[in-house]
Amino acid sequence: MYNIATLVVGLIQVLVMLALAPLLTGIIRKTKARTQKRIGASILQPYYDLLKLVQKDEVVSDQTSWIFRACPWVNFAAMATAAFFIPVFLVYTPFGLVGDLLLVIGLFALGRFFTMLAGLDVASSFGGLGSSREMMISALLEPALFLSIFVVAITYGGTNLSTTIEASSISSFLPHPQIIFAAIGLFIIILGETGRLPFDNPATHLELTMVHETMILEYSGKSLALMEWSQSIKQIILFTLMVNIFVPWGISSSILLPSLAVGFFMFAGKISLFGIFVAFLESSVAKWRLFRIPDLIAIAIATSMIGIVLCYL
Amino acid sequence: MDNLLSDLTILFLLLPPIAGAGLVTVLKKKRTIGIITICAASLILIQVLFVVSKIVSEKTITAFGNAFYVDSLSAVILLSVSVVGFVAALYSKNYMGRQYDNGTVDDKHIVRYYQGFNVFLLTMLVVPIANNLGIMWVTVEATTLVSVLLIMLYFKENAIEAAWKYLIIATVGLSFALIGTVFFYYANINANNSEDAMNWTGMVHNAKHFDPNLVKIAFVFILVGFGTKAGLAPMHTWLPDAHSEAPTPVSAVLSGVLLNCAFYGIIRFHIISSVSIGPEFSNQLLVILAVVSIGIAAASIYFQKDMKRMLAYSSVEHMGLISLGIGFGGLFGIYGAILQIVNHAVAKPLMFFASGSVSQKYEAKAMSKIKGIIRVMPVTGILFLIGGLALVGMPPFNVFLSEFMILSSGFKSGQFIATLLVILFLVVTFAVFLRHLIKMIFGNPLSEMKKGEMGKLAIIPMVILCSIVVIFGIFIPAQLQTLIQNASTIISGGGFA
Amino acid sequence: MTDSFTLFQAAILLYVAGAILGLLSRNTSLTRTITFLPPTVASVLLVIFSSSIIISGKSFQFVAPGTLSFFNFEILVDGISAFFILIIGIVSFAVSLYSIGYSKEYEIKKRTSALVFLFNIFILSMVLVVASNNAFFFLVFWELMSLTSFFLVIYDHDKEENLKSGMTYLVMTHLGTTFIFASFLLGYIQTGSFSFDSFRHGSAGFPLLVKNLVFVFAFIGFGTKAGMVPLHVWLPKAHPSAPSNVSALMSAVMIKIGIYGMIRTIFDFSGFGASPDFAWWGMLLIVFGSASAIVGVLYAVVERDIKRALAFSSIENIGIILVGLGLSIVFTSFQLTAFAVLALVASMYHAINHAFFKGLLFMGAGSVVSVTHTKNIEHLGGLVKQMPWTSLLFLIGAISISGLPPFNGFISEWFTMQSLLSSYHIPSTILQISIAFASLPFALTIGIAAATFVKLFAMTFLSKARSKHAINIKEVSRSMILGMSILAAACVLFGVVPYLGTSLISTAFHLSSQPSSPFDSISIQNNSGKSFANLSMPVVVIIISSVSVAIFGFIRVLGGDTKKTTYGTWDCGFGGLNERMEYTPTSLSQPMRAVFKVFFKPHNQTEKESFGENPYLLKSIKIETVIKNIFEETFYAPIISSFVFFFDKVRRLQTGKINAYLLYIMITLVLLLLFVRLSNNV
Amino acid sequence: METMQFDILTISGAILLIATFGIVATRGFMDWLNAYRYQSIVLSGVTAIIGYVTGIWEIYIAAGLTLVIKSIIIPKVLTYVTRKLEIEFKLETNPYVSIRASVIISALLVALSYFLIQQIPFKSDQIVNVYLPVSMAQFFIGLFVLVNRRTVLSQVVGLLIIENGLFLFAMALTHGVSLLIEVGIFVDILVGILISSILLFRISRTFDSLDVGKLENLRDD
Repeated sequence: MYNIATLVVGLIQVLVMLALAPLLTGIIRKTKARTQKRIGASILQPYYDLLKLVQKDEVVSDQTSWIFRACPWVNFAAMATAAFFIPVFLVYTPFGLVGDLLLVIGLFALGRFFTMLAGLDVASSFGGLGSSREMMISALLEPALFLSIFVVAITYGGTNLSTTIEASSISSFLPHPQIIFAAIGLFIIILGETGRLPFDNPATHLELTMVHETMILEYSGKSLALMEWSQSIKQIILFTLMVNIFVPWGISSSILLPSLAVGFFMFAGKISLFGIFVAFLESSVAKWRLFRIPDLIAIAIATSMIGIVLCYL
Repeated sequence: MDNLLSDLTILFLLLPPIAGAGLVTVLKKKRTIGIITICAASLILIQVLFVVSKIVSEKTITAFGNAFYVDSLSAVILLSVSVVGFVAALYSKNYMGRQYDNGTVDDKHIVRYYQGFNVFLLTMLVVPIANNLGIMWVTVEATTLVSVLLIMLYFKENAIEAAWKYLIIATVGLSFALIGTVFFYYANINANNSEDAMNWTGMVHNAKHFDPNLVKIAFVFILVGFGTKAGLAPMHTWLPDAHSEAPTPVSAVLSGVLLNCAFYGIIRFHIISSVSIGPEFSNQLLVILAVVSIGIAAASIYFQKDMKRMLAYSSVEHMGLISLGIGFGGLFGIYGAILQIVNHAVAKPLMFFASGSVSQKYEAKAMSKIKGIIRVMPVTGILFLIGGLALVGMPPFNVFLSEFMILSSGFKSGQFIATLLVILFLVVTFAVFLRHLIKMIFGNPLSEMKKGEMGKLAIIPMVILCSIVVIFGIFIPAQLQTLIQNASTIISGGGFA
Repeated sequence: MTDSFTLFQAAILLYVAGAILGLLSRNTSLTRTITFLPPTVASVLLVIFSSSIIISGKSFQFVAPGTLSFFNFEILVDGISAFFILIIGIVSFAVSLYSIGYSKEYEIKKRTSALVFLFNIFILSMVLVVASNNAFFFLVFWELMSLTSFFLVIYDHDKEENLKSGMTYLVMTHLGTTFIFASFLLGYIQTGSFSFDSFRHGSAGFPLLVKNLVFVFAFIGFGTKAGMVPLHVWLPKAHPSAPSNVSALMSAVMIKIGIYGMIRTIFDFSGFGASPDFAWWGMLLIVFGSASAIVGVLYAVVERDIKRALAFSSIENIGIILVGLGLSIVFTSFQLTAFAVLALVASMYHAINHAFFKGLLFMGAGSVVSVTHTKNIEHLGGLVKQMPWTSLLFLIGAISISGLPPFNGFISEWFTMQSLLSSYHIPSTILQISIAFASLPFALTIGIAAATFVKLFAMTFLSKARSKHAINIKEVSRSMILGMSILAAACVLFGVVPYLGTSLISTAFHLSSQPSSPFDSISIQNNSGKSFANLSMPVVVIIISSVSVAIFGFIRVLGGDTKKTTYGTWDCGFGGLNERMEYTPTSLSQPMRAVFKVFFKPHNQTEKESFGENPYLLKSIKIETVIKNIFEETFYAPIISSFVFFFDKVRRLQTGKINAYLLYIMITLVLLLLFVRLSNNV
Repeated sequence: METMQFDILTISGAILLIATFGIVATRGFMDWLNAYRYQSIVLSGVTAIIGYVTGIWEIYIAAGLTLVIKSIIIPKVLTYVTRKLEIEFKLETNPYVSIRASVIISALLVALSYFLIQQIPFKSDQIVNVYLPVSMAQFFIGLFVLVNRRTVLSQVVGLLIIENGLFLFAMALTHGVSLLIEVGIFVDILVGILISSILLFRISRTFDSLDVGKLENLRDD
């Protein structure tokens, strides 16, 4: 497996993730706009935004420290590194020997850690508000996420994503009913992790409702671009995990070009469909009250626990 | 020739306190009589060290026919009496001087004090070496009478009350002890031994032929009798009163060694009874009283307001521990108990001296009025702290070793319930005792106080005791180890090493 | 042998010398440096000593007979002891350096001599506890360790509160000691000796009941020292009260000695073996470990006192260590050796990690407290600009303890999670499911821990100063920064090169080692021989750094050179944004309090002061949100009050009436006589 | 001869018990002293009987000593002390248990002592046989007096009863242990009485009362 070809394919997978991340955001936004009977911006709009932002001058608060300035870079580095360990259209990645799903979660947490610090660094009550809420949500999401990973890992034999996705692509999930529960759990968690409704409204700027946006409120220019981009990378990583673990259809199991091409298009299709599905869902629910969010997470935990019990029975 | 030497040995042991008392009566000068007493006490100490070294090599000394009989067990008691007597004499000089200066006592009192002190020492020296158990009883009774006089030296209400209670309760208790003694004697004659029937040696030799029922009843009387004097609960009630109201050096002697002397009586009869009917019976009784004592002491310390009273309860606890060790038996238990006798004799006077200095400095005995000792008198404070930690069995101080051995033997002998109860009580004691102690030692004094110790003569005795406390925690001299070893063999092996 | 002996002796003598030097010292800054020199050097010697023992694999034994009749002074430093001595050595090295600068604060108030003396003896006693090979001396040094640390806890004895904390600590630890004592006694009864050697050889032959009892007693006893819930109450009181360098030692090292004792007893003295009979031991550890983890972190996240929050976090981390240890026991009892090794590595890795980052964090907190003179983070903020080094080092500690890559906390938590996942190998459904459920509190703990340290770091170092305590302060002295840097470096090193830790642990504990070179991936196999999980931190770090460089270049190329303007934080156009509008620690953790209100029972305490009689004319009103301490109120308080009730009954015996006293004697006599009479049945 | 000897012993024992009861049943201090004196005289008689039965001449000395010390010196000392006292104390007004009940309890205590020592082997030694329970009963009665009475003086009397029991006990069991110890015990008692007299003075002077109820400062509750 250790040859240049796999390494190249592995790197291409990473680049695909980084490159397609804003596109996924664009697709979701477009879909949401259409469901709301708006035409909406182009699905390429996130790219224009990024391009525009990196060229702009920055305004930095005089209260902030180096933490605030380091945060976007740390965030992006963490998310981009996480992308290395995800098989996208090939069932394995050469980087599977470097890190596993738990590392991916760790990297996400690192990014979030710095985001929360940056939110508090600006000394405004907005940042504090966001960090405070994020503290609660992330702390609760962690066990839910771990439990659903637990189900996946013991069903498919590993937290090494190459192993997991290979195993899931071979067997269907019919002999593993627990996987359905894990999928439900993971889906709820992904909504939370990516800051989607009903956890958080990514489109709002109303202090009553926003969580993630408040923490990056002070960012501008390049920093904001990095923050936005890394957020969308996180999103595509999670979506990819979702589709590749639970619906691994069409994923390429060899590095032959035709099967890779099929794999890529299947991946693009699945992830777009998933994005559209999420967008539809977002359009049909309202944001939940902050203190009802734990209930939602509890549902995720409960389904994962049922999954665990099913694993062993 | 040999006999003469032994006679002289014993004579020189008893002469200094007699001479001391005599000289004090004759001279009556405040300065000199203190020094005379110190000299007498140090002569006793030297002579005892000589006796002890002889005992270590020869195991027994018999003198004046059969009247005096010293073995390793007696030597342990003698040693503790002489050491504590010596440091108490040293401490008295300073303490009584200060009491005189602040007008608590006058010249007459001081003379009476030193007379009493010498006689007190004399009586306690005779207790462990008397072969005749009747004489032993008489001297124990005599210690009561002398110490009553010493306690009521002050004519304060509380002192008189304490003296009265002590007198009545101890006398009643000791009359039981006499009954027990006479019962044993009767058992001895009944077993057809009229030769030296009242002597310990005679009894032990013949003990196998004693009537078991008689021995049981007799031992109950002995236990209640000497137990009263030794402060075993529930006969301990006089103890906190008497020990807290006596002049501090006397408290130290009362608590440190007089209790040991009384317990020595129990041990002697325990040996006889063990030889006669096996150790189970007396062990059982000893363990019961021990557990009650330790429990009551633990519970009583919590509400104490008076420093010296608290220390007195701690003595009850320690006597309980000694009794427990003897009761559990086995090499560890008995060795631990004897070590506990020694350790108690060192640690308790240290605490009493320190508390005496502290209450002179603060002019109070109530613990609520004493704060920040370590700020006001750092040396005394540290000594007080070390003594307190030793008392509650904190390593690396000496009492830990003996408690460790006693509790080990408890498990070894299978008495789990008793041992676990005692461990619980010890933890409680630890908590409540240290709670009081730490509140006194640390923090800030309630009012501005001048920093300063109570003088060298007050510190030196404490330093002596404290160094023993620390050293014995991890190292015991080989001679003493042999002595204690022999003494435990006497207890477990039927009276002879 | 002789070399190690010389090293060991030299280290001990240096500590003693340091103690004595401390006693003799006077208050100049030169002597301050000199007095902390011996422990610094001694710690280095310890590090060399222990690593030579670990590397050579030969244990060091030494017996000095005869100071006491029945107990020999025995020393045995095998791999396990050496591992813990290594922890002591590294941390105390850093802390000793730190103390040079830190103890300056105590010079102003009083002489430092007692501090230096106790500090040295404290470290020495910890070393000797770990090295002891005889139950008696183990207990002696154990209590010496408790005692010296107790004195250090009440070092500031002006405050009544510190005395109380110290008492709680002393009593709890003494209670723990009695359990340890009981555990050893059981070994003594069985083997007739107090030497650990005889325990070691004889323990396999103990009856099962005795084995279980030995374990349970040791578990309670050592658990108390380790700060395990519900025996943890002393820890959050004692650790914050002590001077910060001592807090660092206590939290980083001393509670690990409890873990050491547990490991020693379980694997050496309790006759533990690969039999399902012992699986419940592991489950017990897992249950209490999880409880400690979650309880510790829940209290930590709402805490406002920086040192106390760290102390609670120690409870949490001890919980994580215990979970790993418990898993290892469960795996061993089902003969799943590979996973037992994994779990033990996880647990020990976390032990050493916790020593590093908790030492670092306590020192950081100490630096903050020493310049601001407050432990309450409500009054802090904005220190990052005035104390750049301290804040950087504290941040490293915070990231490490939150278990975030690429620092060391992540590695041990990764191992622990993998051990939890490996539970599917256990051939018992009920255990599988319970361990899986145990991972819920575990994961929750990690999540909340990150929140805790976001709060601690941000509220201390970021945003604006919230009181005058945090204004006009200076960075701490160089020796303090050096001390912290050592541990920070260790945190980074053990995170980036986990090979260091794993090989250290597997050599010390004689385990089958996994990776053979630093760049090898740590790998765990699943049933079908495929890789279950892999981790290769050096490569991860390479990826992270290359990604960072690449993205920096990419953005630069894409966006060109742009300007940065500094301007005030956005204030919605109202202006006058000040520190009173910031989020405070209490408000930051408000959602957590609300979510876990069942546990915290938060309520407001209101103090009103009014003008005269009229309750409506208020002069001042103070509202404070407080949480209930359920352990103290529902567990300890009833026990204590029942004891006091009993004491109260007993003291009524001492009525002062001589008649009553005589009656007691009479009753005793008659009862005993009746006992004799009736037991004879003539 | 045997039976007659036994009768004499029994009768003397009974007389002694009755004399002891006399102390229990009286209330004034002077009455106690008189009762005590009678008891002591009976005791010395009993001692003489023991001497007669055993034929050991030293016991006659002991009997004489008893007569002198217990029925003359000690009452004299106590009378002297009480005259010196400046306060009113004459009657024991409120014992914990009333006089009537006290007598009944004393009777019970006599029964108890017979019960308790049944197991002791007597070896047909009639002296022991008869006097052992009697002395035990004295013992318990003395203790009961101590427990029951509330004045300092009556406690001294209780102590004296115990001492008398002790004396009888020692005589009966050992037929005179040895003169040396006997004398030692006598001296002890004498000194004890002296010291308690001193204490009596002190108490009456310090507390203006002889009520032990005043002596309750030192306590824990």
